[in-house]
Amino acid sequence: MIQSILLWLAAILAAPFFSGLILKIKAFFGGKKGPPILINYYTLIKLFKKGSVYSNSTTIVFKLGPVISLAASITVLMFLPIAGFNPVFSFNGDVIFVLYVLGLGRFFTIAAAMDTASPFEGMGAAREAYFPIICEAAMFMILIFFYRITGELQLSAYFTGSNTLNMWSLAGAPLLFIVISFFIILLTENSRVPVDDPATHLELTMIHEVMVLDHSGPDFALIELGSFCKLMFYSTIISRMILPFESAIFGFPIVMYLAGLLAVYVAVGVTESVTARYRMDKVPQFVLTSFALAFFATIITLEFVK
Amino acid sequence: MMFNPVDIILSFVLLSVLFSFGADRVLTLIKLVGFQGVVVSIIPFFIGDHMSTGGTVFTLATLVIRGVIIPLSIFVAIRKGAIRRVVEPIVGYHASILCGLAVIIGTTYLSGRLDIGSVSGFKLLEPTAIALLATGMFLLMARRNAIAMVIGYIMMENGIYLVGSGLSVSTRHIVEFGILLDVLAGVMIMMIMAVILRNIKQTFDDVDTALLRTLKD
Amino acid sequence: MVEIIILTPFIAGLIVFFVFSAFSLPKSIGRFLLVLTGAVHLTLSFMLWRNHPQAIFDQYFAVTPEGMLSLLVISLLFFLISVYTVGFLKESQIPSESLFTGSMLVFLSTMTMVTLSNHIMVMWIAIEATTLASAPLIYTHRSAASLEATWKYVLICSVGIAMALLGSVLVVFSMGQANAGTPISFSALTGVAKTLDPLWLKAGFVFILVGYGTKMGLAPMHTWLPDAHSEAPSPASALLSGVLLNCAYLGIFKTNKIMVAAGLQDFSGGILMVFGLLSILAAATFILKQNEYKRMLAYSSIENMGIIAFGTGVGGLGVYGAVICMIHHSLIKSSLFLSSGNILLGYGDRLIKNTGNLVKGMPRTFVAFFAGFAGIAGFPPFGLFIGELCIILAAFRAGFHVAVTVFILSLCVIFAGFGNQVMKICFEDCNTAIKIKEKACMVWPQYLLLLTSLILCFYIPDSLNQTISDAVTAIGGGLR
Amino acid sequence: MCQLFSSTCIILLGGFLSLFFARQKKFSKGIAVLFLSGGCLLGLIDAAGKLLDPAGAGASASFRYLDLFSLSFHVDGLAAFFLTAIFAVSLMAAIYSFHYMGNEENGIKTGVNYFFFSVLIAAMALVVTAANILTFMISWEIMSLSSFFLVIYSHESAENRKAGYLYFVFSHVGAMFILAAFGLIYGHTGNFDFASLADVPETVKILIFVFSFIGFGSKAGVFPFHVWLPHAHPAAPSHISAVMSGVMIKTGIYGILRIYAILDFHTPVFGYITLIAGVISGILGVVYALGQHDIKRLLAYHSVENIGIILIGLGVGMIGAATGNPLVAVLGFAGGILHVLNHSVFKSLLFMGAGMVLHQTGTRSIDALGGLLKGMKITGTTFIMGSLAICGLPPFNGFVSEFFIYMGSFKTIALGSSISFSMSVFAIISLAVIGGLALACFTKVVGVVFQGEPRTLAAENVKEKGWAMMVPMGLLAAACVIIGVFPKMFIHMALKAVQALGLDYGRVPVEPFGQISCNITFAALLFLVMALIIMGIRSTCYKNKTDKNTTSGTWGCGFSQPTVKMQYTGSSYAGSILAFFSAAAPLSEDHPPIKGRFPLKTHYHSHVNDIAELYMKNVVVRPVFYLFDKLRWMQHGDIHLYIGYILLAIVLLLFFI
Repeated sequence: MIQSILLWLAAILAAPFFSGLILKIKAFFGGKKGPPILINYYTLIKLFKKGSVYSNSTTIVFKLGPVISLAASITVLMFLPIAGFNPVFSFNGDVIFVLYVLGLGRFFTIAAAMDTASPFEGMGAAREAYFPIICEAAMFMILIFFYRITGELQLSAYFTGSNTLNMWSLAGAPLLFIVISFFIILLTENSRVPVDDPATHLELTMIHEVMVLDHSGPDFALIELGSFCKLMFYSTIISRMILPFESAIFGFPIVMYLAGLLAVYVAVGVTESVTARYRMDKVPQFVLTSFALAFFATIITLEFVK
Repeated sequence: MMFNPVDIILSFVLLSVLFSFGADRVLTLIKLVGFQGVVVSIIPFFIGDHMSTGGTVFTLATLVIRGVIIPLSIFVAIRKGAIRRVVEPIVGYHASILCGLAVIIGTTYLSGRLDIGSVSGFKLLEPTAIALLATGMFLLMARRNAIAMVIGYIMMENGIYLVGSGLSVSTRHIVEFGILLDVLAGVMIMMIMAVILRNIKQTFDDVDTALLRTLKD
Repeated sequence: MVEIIILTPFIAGLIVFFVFSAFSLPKSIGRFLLVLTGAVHLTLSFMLWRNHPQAIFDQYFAVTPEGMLSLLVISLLFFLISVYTVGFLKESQIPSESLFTGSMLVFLSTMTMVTLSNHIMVMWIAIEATTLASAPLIYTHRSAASLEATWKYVLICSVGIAMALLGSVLVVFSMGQANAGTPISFSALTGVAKTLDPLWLKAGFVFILVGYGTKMGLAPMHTWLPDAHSEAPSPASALLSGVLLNCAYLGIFKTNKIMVAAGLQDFSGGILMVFGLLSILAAATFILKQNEYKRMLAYSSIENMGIIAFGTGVGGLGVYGAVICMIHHSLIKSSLFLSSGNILLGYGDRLIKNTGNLVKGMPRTFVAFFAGFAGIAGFPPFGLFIGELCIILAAFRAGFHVAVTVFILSLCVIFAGFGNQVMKICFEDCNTAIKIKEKACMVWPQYLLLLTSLILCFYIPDSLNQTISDAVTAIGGGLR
Repeated sequence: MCQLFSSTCIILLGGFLSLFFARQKKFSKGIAVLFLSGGCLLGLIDAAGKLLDPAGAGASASFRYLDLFSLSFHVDGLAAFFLTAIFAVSLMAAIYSFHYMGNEENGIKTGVNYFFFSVLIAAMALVVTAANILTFMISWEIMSLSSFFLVIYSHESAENRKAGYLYFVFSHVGAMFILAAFGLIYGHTGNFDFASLADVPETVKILIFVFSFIGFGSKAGVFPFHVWLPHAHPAAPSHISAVMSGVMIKTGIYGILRIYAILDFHTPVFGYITLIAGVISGILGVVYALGQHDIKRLLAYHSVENIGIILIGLGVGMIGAATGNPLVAVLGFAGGILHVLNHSVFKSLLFMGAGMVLHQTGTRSIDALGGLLKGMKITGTTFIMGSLAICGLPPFNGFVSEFFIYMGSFKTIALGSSISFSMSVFAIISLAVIGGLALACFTKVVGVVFQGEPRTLAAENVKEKGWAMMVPMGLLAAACVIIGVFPKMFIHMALKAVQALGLDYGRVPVEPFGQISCNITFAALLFLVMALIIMGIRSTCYKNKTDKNTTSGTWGCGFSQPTVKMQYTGSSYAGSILAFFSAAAPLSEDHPPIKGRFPLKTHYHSHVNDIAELYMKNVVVRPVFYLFDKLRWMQHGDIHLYIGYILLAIVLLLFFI
């Protein structure tokens, strides 16, 4: 239990670091030196020190938005087995709860954005409301896949101990598809290229960044932290899926885990560097591919797992 | 009995039926219907063995009404409002006569099949009755002149009378009682018709029922 | 002393007609006489119902349960309608009021005669007499249209009735030599039904059905009905649709009784169901896009007659349903016609598109009209609902699945059409100035009629219930 | 039983009195509200008590009716559950109506409205307790009739009249279908009671189910038969919409369940029918909702969606029952039935909020509003809570029932048969999509109506008033949270209702569900704690920083003078998603293009077409009219042919002798 909580805290604290990694990689591809590796921590601290500017249009919801979104992302981390260790909490069906809590976070992010009466933030909100619909479908498809294999409905049953390895042994080939589709979901949910480009300078083309334009100071810090944690959540899952190996050697899982995380973040960074953002009306097709992959995988399991 | 008076008279009636198919004047129709009325009302005297006094009274009354009153009243009605004399056929005369022949053949066939003759013992009774009915119907459907239609109705009544008096020897008095009332009803209808006809005449200055087609959906 | 109840209105009618037309007395006396006769008739029929007296000419007249039922309905309706008529006559100009009042009374007496007659021929004469007595009512307005309506009514009905006469003769003939001397009363015939010659009985039934069916308004012989109902002044239409049709139905009912007793109910029932469905379909056809509300009500009467015939044909619980439908249809439909009379006087137009916003213009009429619509559409708490329910369930029980499907679907179509028109009349915007003010005597009759139907939907006194079940069981109806 | 009847009588009495004293507006309103709420409270206590006591045996009563029939009533778990929902929502609506019903229009109307309102409540109560065909049909039809009068309450406007007419026709046709189903039952059993139909052949049972499904579905608003619903709910006064959408359409669900129970025939076919109907209504309902500009219409379409979710639950349960898997069966049924209660709570809350908005701003058009949250604290907050609940987000009640349905559907996967597998996949994915779309839809409503800046004068500095309108909203919002966080009691209620379905497993095991409810409670509390902690952190960050906190205009990304016209509207918000579903929801736009050097004023109207409505119009109504128009020549007015008809009839008949 203690161990789990420590891991949980560690994950939260490490989240900004890994996000910083992405910036580094992009800088490398751009042939630049790039910001310091701990840039995100500096930013957070600076923001926490600052005060805030509130628009006259905003209401309590605007202040509630960051809180709820951060709370959502750290709550879901509690149910996630980190490095194959038992999660802090776990019960039958917690996956559904996790997905819906993320939805709750999204609701408040969008509401906060709509609160500012800014046309750009409204645009971003509309996109934020649109693409995750398909993501959720894909997520549940993946869930069905996991359920087909494990017959369980909790994250711990998929990612703790040797469960993941068993999954590979049971249905390796389809699981490959799942990994890919999950990566696509990761890109979408965390608004990375090619779905969204946080680094662009034109608000018209943003999704997540434009929604938080008006947040400032600690509120903005909370939002940033929340998005880091969210990214952490998804990449933890992928890292566990790609490196599910178990061993008695002390620290082996942690190493594996870190390696996986590294791989994921590097992959994200590379994708961001080598691809361009899709046109907005192409994005749904991109996201649908993840659904299609998951669906395909699930259908195949009908053959694998009787 | 070869020379059965009833059958002989009835054959005349059948002939009159044919005529009424071909008749183009209302007056002719009136004469015909009067003749038929007289004939059908005297038929009961020849049917059955004995005749109760009540029956006799009924029959005579019927005779008077059918033979005299009804034709006269129609005649008066025509006189009152100078109503056109032609019957304005919907089906042409020749076709009508053919129809008449068809009707007579059909009725003979029908009565042959039903074999009702055995009941009353007269061959022509049933064919004539049915023929009268059919003719009445025909006039009602194929003549535009209101008077002609009324006459068709009367002819139908004659047919029914013939059926009634022919069929039910056993319970004749009751039937005849009914029939008499029917005749009275017929008279009342005549009166109402006369009123209506006069009003039709006033409203449309014609009794061509083609004018009475405004009420529809 | 049954005959008194027939004679009273007859004499009253003659008095009104001749005396008033002879020396012109004030109209109010005639109106008063009308209401008075209605009241007297009502009381008489109640007495008749309470203690069944013997008729003097008992081979011609007898008190049968089905006749008693329709007699009660008739006298109640006539009384209320006569009350309405007083107000109606005040508002509208009728050429010769004495003729109108007189023939209404004579009409009443003839209908009473129908309900009490037990003899085939007398029944036939009575029904014929209703035609004669009601013809002047239709021709009240003296317009070309009313003239045409009267002409069609008299001619078509007379032809039909002639068929009925032929049918009666055939039924009599079906007795043949076997049982000579039995009086030709329905009761006697029902008694000896088994010995009747089935062929002639069937033939007679067919002719009687078509004949009286013409009068009852069964399709395809219904053609006179919408014209007559729409052209007659509203009280007369209420009488025609509420009572006259029942009288014609009574003839069919009694004949069907003989058929059932003779074990031919499959034949007769089948024919009745076919005619019933045809009538409902015809009504649906013309209600769907009807543009005159009185014609619409007339077609709805055709529909309900079809429902009644259908129920009678189905048998079993259906017969009960049919009788219930008969009672409630009379109550509701007459109230609807009276309300339509108010609408006609208020807006001065028959066309639906020239009426509207009744709820604002004539609120009290609106209540009666809309409640009547709900009732006629078969919504509780009006009794027609029970009747239709019973008929449908019975049809399912008897296994006529196709028939009942057609039945239900056409009921839906009729409801859609009827509802559309009623919504237009009641709520559509309209800026016509209402010509009359709603007097109490022009709305309370409707309220009372509807109230009666509402009460009878939930509570039927046992004695009445006894009468109903007697009438029903007579032709093999009942719960099972 | 007598308590139920007495409460019904009190309610009806209230209606009569308010009609009787209609002239004295205030008094009649007051007395009506008093009696209605009192009666509802009594009934609520009774029904809830029946549900909660473990050994609560069903009560029955029967009266002789017209010497031939009998009116019989029976309250079992199912009935008691629905009674609870009915009385609870009606109670709230009655209180709400006290300030909602204005005094300006004439008192008669108000009196009539209260009269039919009371009749509606009573009729609903009788519908769910009716124990034989006759009783059921009578109360059902009275329910339809009274609700029709409530729909055309404001008949001055043409679309309300159209709504009333549509509703009238649909309810009557639906009733006819129900009657046909009952007719089939009666045809085989021969008695009026809802007896078990052991000897009925199974094909007939399926036919009965299909008929009653269509009939009840048209009341509940299942997809192709929902056409009346989005018209009727906006037309009625808001407290009536709350009752209609909250509980009246649920009587359709009740009917389906009741028929299922009395058919006592567990075939997967029923499950498939129900589930597919549910999926279609769910997805299309929310898609159409997304496209609406009228807030009450939008909520009405959400009723279609939630009915879909309920049906998915019931379908899963039926499949489970058919495959003899009690856990799946109970999960599905319990989820569906619990969602009935949940939906009635949050949907009535939302309608009341919309009613408050309508009452204060006078407009229902979403794009005309904005920034109402500043003026309407309570309304806005409760409305947002309701929105979270209807999106099925924790820690609100919508999540609980959806969680059950999810669990049931996932367990269905394990049943093995490939068709049930595909069904469950269908159910799960559609539930996910519905959730996402609902979230999009309600972020739109909340964002455009309650947040941002007022778009028109109507929405500027609006205040909320009328305690009688706010108290029910507060209570309902509280109920949303309570059910969402402590669902144990309510789950037990639902299980009690499931037991009444007679899924021959004897007593339904309560233990696993107790575990589930504990988990939900735990998770919800956990999240709340987290939120509180972070809020604490936030406030510490802001401590003694008040000087640094400033307010200014929204950052316009370079625009120095942003105007309210530049805000994102609801139409544009939903546009891209609707484009994705354009096959099912064709969008018809009216937008004259801008041309010329000095373009004139232009406008943009968009309208999402309901394909069911188009289909009804083109495939059902038109052909019927065509057919009957063709038959109209029959009445041509020519007397000769009329006489010909008579002859024809006779001749034809003579052939059959």
